[in-house]
Amino acid sequence: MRCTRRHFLKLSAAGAAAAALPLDVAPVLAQSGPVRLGILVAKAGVLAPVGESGLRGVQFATDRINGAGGILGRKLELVIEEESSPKDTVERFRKLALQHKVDAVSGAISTGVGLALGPAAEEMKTIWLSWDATTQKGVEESMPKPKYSFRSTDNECEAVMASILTARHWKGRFKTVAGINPDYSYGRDNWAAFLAIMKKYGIEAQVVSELWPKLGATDFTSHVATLAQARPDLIFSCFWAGDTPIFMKQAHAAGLTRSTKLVLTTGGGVHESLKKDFTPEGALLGYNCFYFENTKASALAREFTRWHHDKFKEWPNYESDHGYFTVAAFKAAVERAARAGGGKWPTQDAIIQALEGVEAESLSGPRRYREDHIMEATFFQGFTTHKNKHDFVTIDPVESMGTKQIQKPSGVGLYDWINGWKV
Amino acid sequence: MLFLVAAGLQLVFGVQKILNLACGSFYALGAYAGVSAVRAALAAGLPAPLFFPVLLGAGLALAVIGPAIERLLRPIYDRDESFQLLLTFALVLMFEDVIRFVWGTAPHQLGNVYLTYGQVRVGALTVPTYNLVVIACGAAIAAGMGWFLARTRFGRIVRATAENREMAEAMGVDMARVYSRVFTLGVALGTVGGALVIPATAAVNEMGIDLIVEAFAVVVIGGLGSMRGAFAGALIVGVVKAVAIATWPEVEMLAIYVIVIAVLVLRPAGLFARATA
Amino acid sequence: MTLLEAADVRKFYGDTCALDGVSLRVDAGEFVSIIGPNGAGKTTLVNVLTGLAPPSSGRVSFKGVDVVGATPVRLARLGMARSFQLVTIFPGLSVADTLAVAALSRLGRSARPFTALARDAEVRAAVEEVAVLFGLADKLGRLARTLPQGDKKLLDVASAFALHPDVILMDEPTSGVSTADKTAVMETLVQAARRMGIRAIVQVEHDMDIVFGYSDRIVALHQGRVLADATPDAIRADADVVATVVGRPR
Amino acid sequence: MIVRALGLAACAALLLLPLAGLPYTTTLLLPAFGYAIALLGLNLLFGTTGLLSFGHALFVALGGYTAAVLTSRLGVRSLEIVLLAAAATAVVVAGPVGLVCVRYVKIYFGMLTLAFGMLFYSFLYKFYALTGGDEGMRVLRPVLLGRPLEHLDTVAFLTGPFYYYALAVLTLAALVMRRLVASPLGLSLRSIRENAAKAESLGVSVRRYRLAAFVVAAVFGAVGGALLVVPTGLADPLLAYWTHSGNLVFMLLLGGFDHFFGPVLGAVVFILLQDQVMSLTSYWRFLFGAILAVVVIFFPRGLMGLLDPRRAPAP
Repeated sequence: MRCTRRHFLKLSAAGAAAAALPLDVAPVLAQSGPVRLGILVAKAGVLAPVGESGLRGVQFATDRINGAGGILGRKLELVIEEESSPKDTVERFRKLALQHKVDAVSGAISTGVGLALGPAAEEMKTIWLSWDATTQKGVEESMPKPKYSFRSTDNECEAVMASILTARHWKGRFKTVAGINPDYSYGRDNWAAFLAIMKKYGIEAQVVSELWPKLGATDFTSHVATLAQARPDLIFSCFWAGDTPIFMKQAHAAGLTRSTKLVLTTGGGVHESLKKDFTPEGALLGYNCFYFENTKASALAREFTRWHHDKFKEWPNYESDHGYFTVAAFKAAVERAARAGGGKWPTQDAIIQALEGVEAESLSGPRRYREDHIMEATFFQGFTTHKNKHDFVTIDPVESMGTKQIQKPSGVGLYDWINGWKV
Repeated sequence: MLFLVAAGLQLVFGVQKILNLACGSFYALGAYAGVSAVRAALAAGLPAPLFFPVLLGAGLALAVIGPAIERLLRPIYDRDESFQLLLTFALVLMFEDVIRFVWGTAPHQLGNVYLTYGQVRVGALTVPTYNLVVIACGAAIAAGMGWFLARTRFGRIVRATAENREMAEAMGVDMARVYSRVFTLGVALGTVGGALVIPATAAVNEMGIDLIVEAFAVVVIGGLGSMRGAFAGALIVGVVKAVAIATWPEVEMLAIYVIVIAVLVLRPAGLFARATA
Repeated sequence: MTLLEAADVRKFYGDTCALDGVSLRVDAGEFVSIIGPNGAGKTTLVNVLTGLAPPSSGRVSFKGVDVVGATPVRLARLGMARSFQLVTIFPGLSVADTLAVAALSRLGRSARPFTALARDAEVRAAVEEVAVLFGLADKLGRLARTLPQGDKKLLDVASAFALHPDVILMDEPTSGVSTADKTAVMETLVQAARRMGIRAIVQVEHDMDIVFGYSDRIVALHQGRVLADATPDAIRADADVVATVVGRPR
Repeated sequence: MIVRALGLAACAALLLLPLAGLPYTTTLLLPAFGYAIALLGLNLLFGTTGLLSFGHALFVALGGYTAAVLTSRLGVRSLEIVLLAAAATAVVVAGPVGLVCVRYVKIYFGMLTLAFGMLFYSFLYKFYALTGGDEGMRVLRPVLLGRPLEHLDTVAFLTGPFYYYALAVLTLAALVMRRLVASPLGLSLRSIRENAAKAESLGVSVRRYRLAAFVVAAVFGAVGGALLVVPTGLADPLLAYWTHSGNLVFMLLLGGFDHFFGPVLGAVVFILLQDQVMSLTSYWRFLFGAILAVVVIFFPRGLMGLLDPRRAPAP
C-alpha cells in the first residue's frame, strides 16, 4: 500500500479527530479505502442458478468499473454473503451493515426475503438495491415510503406485457384458457394480472383449469394429464426455474404443445434448457428485461454476452442484467451526487437522493430508478423459433416494451391502473 | 419411481431398523449420474435407443457408495434410533453440497431421449412409451425383489435377519456382510430410481430434500418394513396427488399429510404391515 | 377376606390359547405360589391380573372392584404392585430416584411440576425405609445399571414394595439369583413384606424348595388350565401334579 | 469446578457483550436466545422424556406467527402479551396434536411429529390470505414492559433493551425448566424415558405425563419462536419446514442433550459457527453435515459431554 505524505497527514488528522470525537473516525477512514458493496446471492435451492447469474452481472460490472479506475478513484470491493431463508438473510444483511460496514448492499431474489430485507434496510440505514425481490403488498403496507431500499420492477410486468401481446396477436383465436403457475405470490400475481387484462380487452375466455404446482417441482405428470383432459386453447405459465423445461418436456410428450397456444412469461430465465426437441415454435416466450441475442443490442451488451459465453460456456439471462444495473446505478448516483457536491465523496443521504431518478446504461439499454425507488427497464418477449444456430429456441421477432407502458405508475393500484387503460 | 425409493427405504428399515433420511439424496445422486452417463455415452457415439441400459447401469454403478456409507453408520447400530435418524440427516446435508459441488446449481437434463421410444395413445391421453417402460421396469423390480426375498438363499437370510437378528446371528449369519449388502441394495433402489426418472424431468439440487417427505409418506401409509406396503403406498400417494390436482389443486400437499396422519393414528403399523408382535 | 379374584379367565394370542378358563382367589394374609412348566401360562396370568394384558374373557376383581381392562396405573393406585421376570429397572436412574418414583406415586405427588424433589422429607424417609429393608441403603446414589445383578433384582422388587401395596405379584423373584443366595433373597422379601404390612403375596416360581418352603397355597398351571389349587402338603401328595409340574421332589 | 467457572464467565460475557461495541455479534446472539428457549423445551422431550421430535419447528413457527398476527394485524405491540399469547396458542395446538403423538414412541413419534410439522408448513404456505403464504407476515417492533422506546433506532433497540429482555426471558425459562426437571414430574418423565413399562407398573401414567412434556415443550418452542422473529421482523413458512426441525435437533445434540445447559450452549455455538462458516464457504451445509456426523458418532453427549465428562456416557 502506498503511503504518501498527504495520506499520512490525513491519517494524523483523523487520529486527532479520533481523540476528540471517537464516533467520527469510521466515516473518515472509510472514505479513503475501497468502496465496499455487499452482495446477497442465493447459492442453494431453486434460486441458486438465478443467484449465480446475478452475481456474474455484478462481477462483470465490478471488473469494468475497477478497470476504468473505480468510482471517483476508489476501487469497488465486493463482500459476498448468501441469500437463504428470510431470517438468515436478514442476519447476513446485518453482518454486511454492522460488521463489514458496506456502503450499500445489492442482491436478493426471493420475494419473502425481500419483504424482510426492506424494513431491515430502513432499520440498518443501509442502501439496498434489490435484484429481483419485489413485492407489492408487504412493502407498500409496512413501508409506504422507503428511504434506503430500491426495488426491482413489479412482479407482474412480464404478465402485463405478455397479456398485451396475447390480446394483440391471438384475440378471437382462443376460447378456453388454463393456467399453470408456481404456487406462491409471484405465480398468483401474474395469473391474476393476466385474467384482469384479458377481461379489459374484452376477451371472454373461459378458465378450464388452474394449477398450482410447488415451486421447483420436478414431476408434472398429473398436471399434464389434467391439462390434457381440460383441452384449453391457451396455456399461461410464469414458470422461470428448472420447472419450465420439465413441464414443457412432459407437456410435449403428452401431445399438449402441438395445437395449444403457450404463453410463457418468464421462461427465458432458463432459455438454454428449452430445447427445440420439446419446445414448439410460435409460443410466446418472455425474457424479462434482457435478451441475449437482441439484434439491436448495444456494444456493452455484446461485450458482456461474449465475456459470459467465453467464461461460462453459457448464454446469459436477465438476472445478470439486474445485478449489473444495481452496480452501475450505484456508481452513477455517487458520481452524480459528487458533481452536485463539488467533487467530494458524497454522504449517504446525497447518494440516496442521487439514486432517485438516476439513469444508467444497463446491458439492455438505459434503465433508471423512479423517484419512488422502483426500477424502470425494458422487457423483451417474442414468439419462439427453431431457426437459429442453437439447440434451444430463441424468439423472432423480438418485441420490447418499457416499464412506462407495462408497469403501474407510482401510487396507483394495479387493477385500478389496468381498468383505466384505453383499449 | 417413488416406489423404488420407498422400497429401498423399506428394505433398509426392515432389516437394519434404520430409517434412512438420505434415501432422497441417493435418488438425486442417481438422477445426476444418469444425466452425466447418458450424455457421455451419446457423445461417444452410442445410438440413442440404447440410453436405457446406460441409465440402469449408471444407477447400479453408483450403488458402490453403499458399502462405504454403511460403514459410516455401523458404529451406531446399537444406539437409539434417534441417533441413526440424525446421522442420516447429516448425510442429507452433505450430499446436497456434494451434488452442488460436482454438478453445479443449474438444472441438468437430457433433451430428446425421453421420446426416443415414441408415444402411445391410452384412451384420450398420449403417453410417452418411456413412461410405460419405466412402469414396467418398476413392476419388474418389485417382482424381482419379491422373488429374491422369497426364493434365494440370501433373500431368506435377509428375511430371517429382519425377523430376529439375534436368532440369525446365532445361526451363523455374518451380520456385517448382510447389513452391508442390504444397505447397498437399498442405495441401488434409490439411485436406479433417480436415474430412470431423469429422461422425463431434469435433475435439480433440491430434488432429494423434496422427495424424502413424499417417500416417508409412502412408507408410513404402506407400513414400515413392508415391500407390498411400499408398492401400495406409492400407488396411493400417486393417485391422491393426481385426483387432488384434477379436482382441488389447492389441497394437493395438505391431502398427503392428512392421509399420513390418519394412517398413523388409525393403523400405526401401516395398511400393509405384517402382524408382528 | 378376598383381595384378588379371577374367574374363568381366558386369554388368546391370535389362535393360541394361553389361558383357558383359569379361576383363582387370593385372600388376605396368604402367600400363593403359581407353578407350572414353561408355557403353562404363568406369566400371562400375572400380566392379566396386573392389567398389562386384558383378558379375552372372564372377570378379575381386586378388593371387590371389577378391574378387567384397568391399566397398571389404576391397579397401582388401588394397591397392587408387581415385579418382572426379567430384571426391569430404570438403568439411568439412581437407586434413590428409582424408589422415589414409587414413593411419589404412592403419595400422589408424581405430577407436581415445581416442588423441589430433593427437599421432600416424606419421600426421602419412604425411600430410606425401603432401601434399608432391602440392604440398598449404602447404594442410594448409584445408577441402577451399575449395580451387581443381585442388587438389580432386589431393586426391581424393592421399587414395587415402595408402593406399599396390599398385594404384590412377583414373577420369579429369584430368577437369575444364584442357588446359594435364593433363600437370603426370599427372607429379605418376606421380612420386608411383613414390616410394610403387605397383605398378600403372589409369586411365580420354579425353585420347588422355595415354593414349598414359603407358600400357604400352591396353584399349579398346565396348558393354560388350573391343574391343582391346594396347600403344599396336598400338592406334594398329588402324584399327578408332581409328575407333570413339580418333577421328582428332592 | 471448571465447568462452573466457565459457566460464570460465560454469563458475565453475555451480560457485558452489548457494552463491548460489537453490535453485529450482539444481534447475532438474539436468535441464539430464542433457539435456546425452544431447545430447552425440545430437550424436555428428548433428554428427559426420551421422545425425539422431528416437528418441533411447528411450535417455533407457531410462536413466530402469533407474534406476527398480534403485532402487524391486531395492533398488539406489548411483548409480554405476545409471549403469553404464544404460550397459550402452543397449549391449544399441542394439546390435540400431543394427544395423538404421545401414543407412539421412537421412530413413529418422530415421523408423526414430522408429518404435523409439514401439515402446518403446508397450511402456512397454502392459506396465503390468512398467513401471507410464501412471503410470510411482518413482525413489528414490540413494546417492552409498556415502554415504546421509539427514540432508539433498531440496532440500538436490538442490542440494548431487547437483548437484555431476551436474556431475561431465557434466564427465566432456564430457571423454570431447571425447577421442572428437578421436580417430581421431572423424575416421573425420566422414569418414563428409562423404562415406560416399569414406570407404568409403579403407577406413573405414561401417556398423561408424556402429553404434559409435549405441551410444555411446545410452550417453550412457541415462546422461543416469538422471540426469534422479532430481530428478523418477519415470520415465514420455512420456520415450520422439516429441515428446520432437523436443525433444532442438530443444535441440541451439538450442545449435549443430557446436560441441563446443553441446549443453550448448542444454540449459541450453532449460530456463531453458522455465521463464520457461511461467510467462509458456500458449501457450509457439507461442513455442518460432517460436524453433525462426527458429533453423532464420536461425541453423542455433545460439547457439554466434553466439558463435563463426569457421568458415564449413556448407552
